[in-house]
Amino acid sequence: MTTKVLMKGSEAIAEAAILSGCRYFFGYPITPQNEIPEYLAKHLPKVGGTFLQAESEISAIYMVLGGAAAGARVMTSSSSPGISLKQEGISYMAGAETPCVIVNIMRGGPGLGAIQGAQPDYWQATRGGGHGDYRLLVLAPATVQEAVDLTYQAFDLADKYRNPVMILGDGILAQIMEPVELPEANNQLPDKAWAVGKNENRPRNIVSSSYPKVDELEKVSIRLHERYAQIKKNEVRWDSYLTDDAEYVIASYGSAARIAKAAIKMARAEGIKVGLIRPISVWPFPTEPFQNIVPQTKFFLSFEMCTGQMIDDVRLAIGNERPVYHYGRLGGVIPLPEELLAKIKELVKEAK
Amino acid sequence: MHELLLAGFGGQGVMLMGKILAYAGMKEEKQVMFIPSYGSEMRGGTANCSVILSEEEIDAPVVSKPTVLVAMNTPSFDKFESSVKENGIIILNSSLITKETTRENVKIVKVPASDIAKGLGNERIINMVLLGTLIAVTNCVKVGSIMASLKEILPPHRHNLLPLNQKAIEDAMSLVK
Amino acid sequence: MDKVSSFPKTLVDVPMHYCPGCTHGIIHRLVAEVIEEMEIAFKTVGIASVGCSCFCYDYFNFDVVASAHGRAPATATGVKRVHPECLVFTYQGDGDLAAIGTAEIIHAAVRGEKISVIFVNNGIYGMTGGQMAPTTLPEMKATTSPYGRSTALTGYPIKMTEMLALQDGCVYAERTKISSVATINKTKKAIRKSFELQIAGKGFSVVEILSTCPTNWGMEPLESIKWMEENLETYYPVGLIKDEKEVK
Amino acid sequence: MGLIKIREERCKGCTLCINACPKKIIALAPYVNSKGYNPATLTDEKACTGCGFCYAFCPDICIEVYR
Repeated sequence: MTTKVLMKGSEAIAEAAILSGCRYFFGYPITPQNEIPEYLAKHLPKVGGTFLQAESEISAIYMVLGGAAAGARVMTSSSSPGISLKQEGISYMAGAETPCVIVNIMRGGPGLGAIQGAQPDYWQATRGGGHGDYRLLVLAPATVQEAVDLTYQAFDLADKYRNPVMILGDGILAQIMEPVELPEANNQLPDKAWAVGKNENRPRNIVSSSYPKVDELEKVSIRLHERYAQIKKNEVRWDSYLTDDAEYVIASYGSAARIAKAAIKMARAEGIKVGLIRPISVWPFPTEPFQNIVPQTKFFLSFEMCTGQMIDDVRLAIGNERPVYHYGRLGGVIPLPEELLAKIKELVKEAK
Repeated sequence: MHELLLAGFGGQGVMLMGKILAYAGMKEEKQVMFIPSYGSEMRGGTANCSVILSEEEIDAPVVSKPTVLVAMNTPSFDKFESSVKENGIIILNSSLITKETTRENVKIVKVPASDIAKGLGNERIINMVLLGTLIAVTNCVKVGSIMASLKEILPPHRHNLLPLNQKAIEDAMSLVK
Repeated sequence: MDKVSSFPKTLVDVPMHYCPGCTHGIIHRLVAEVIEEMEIAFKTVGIASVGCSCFCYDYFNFDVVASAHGRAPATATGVKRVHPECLVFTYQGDGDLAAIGTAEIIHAAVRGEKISVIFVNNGIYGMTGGQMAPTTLPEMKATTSPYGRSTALTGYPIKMTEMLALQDGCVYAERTKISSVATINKTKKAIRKSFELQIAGKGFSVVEILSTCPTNWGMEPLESIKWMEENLETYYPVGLIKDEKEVK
Repeated sequence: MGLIKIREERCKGCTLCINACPKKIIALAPYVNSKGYNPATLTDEKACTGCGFCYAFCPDICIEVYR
């Protein structure tokens, strides 16, 4: 039996990375995710790994590219403005088909914004983020336990699809402490015949996103998109809460989904039949559960800590079949369950 | 469900107090969550954290209306007094907070925590004094779980402080009873 | 008669895309020959950057990672940290290393990153079409300094190798040029020394090679070599800048 | 006593080898290769010492040296 330990979300992510076989971390400080690099600076050397603080986020992501190209399990983490700086390298990594795990602990924006937890980077994360026609596999944990489990799996997924995987959290997830069960250490890392390094008996390996010939690049793009189709087929993750008889459905992910759950309990106590669909993989987006629930649903409410970004995906999923509303607080203000309850009641009243 | 808000100024051991409570709750197989407040400034100003102890799954990672407020200094009291749930409890460090509450529907527990800590020879253990008061008033966790948690959380070179911490907690508890 | 010099095995036998008279080809060959002579191709990883030399991965017959503009030293860091037993070098031009990649190169030197840097300096952006580089000389014409580089407007040429040599983590820095058989041989020796220092576990080293850009300078290849010696070299004197013996 | 062989298809006619040759026995051919360059050719086989200067200076590495 595994015992539970009380861990901060950010530290739990860092520990899960180590357990998953990650031995290299390159990063640059930014609040509210500093506990991830701090934890790894302390613990990676103990397992023969390397923690290196780069001179910038840009440099850090290219160190990740180098480490990944060399065949290692590599991670970086940052928060919104830092992730923006990393986008150039993330695009290169997607193009060069190099696996890595990128943690984005979102904060309020735009610009320097504020360090409190928010969800304003959904578009950036789910639409690729950088230049070029690519996607990241994006996982959005809501609890510390889920952060552990998804980070642990993220490295396998990155290797499986040779694509960067993003863990999309927020300041709340990174800062709260909850009991977690840690998985067992993974000692069987996959062979990477395509990686660079010592090479006695194989042809040279080139890791590059440079394809100067248009027909060649078109082929690569098609191959990447076939892979994204595989990811869409295999890796859609979501959870639901009280949807069986729901007449109103809230769409919410990450920390916001927990607040939604509390509001749903309050609403149910008042006899309002409201449920929750919580995307865990925000890319690929769980389209089906939304489509399937349309017949019984009067309206959808996308509850996000931003002005409404995931709402686009909800609309894409259900078409014009039902109204889709949004509620959220901005700038790092944490919405309270009572506020959401009030919004639900207001919309229910209008719907009648 | 206990939703605790612990507030003081940096250096009063607010965060440690919260972590011990969460840890003790976990030992008792309760659902627990520790929520620190974090600001741009690393030091100074008020420090506060929330702890949720529950028999059921914890949903929202936010405590807007605490069932119990532990206020270690006047600014904390001023800031959070009004947020306490109806029929909730405010435990205040009466060595530093001399004003009276304006709330009518809360229970006030006054503890001269700074003076008790001074009397025990170490001003830094006011958090333990208030922790003792808190568990005596609310029964949110058992004192045994607190002591076991303290031992695990404190680094070994601080274990010499365990007896003093225990005494602070027990003295505070006996004052309530 | 015996064949005494021919195409090195450490290069792929394909035509290079460089303009006629561009010395990148010579420098590629020198790097490849040193690797062949040291018998280390099996453990060499080159890092390509962006600029005319970004396609060097087509020519070097060993593992290569292509990085982005200016980021080669960071990518080299990632590779070297995972495979410390490998010879890792970056191949960068002056537009790449001295402008967009200034932070990456300086901090690789600061960390004493155990990599070698082949820095080809011709004072201009080649691939993008002859724009002004930070290394462009005062009054020198480029497509973005059509009246000649104005120091009042854009400042002065940057001396990267001197700056790198100042860092404690840098064990060896030398500037050479491609202008004669003698200077070509000197350049090869410098590359070899840099690689040997890395294999010996010493720190960061850089070989800056003054080169030409006949196309964007608007000159015949021979004329451009003369121009390089009479102009570029006066600003960037060749010679040893920091020797490993100076490192305590 | 030496010899050079020039892969004329690879030559871009940059003339760097012509300048490097101490015997001045390399010149551009009057004809062009498939790329359209006048390639370098050896004009006096007997005079070649196989010194390799042309090889050293050839950016397209299209010269083989025999001695």
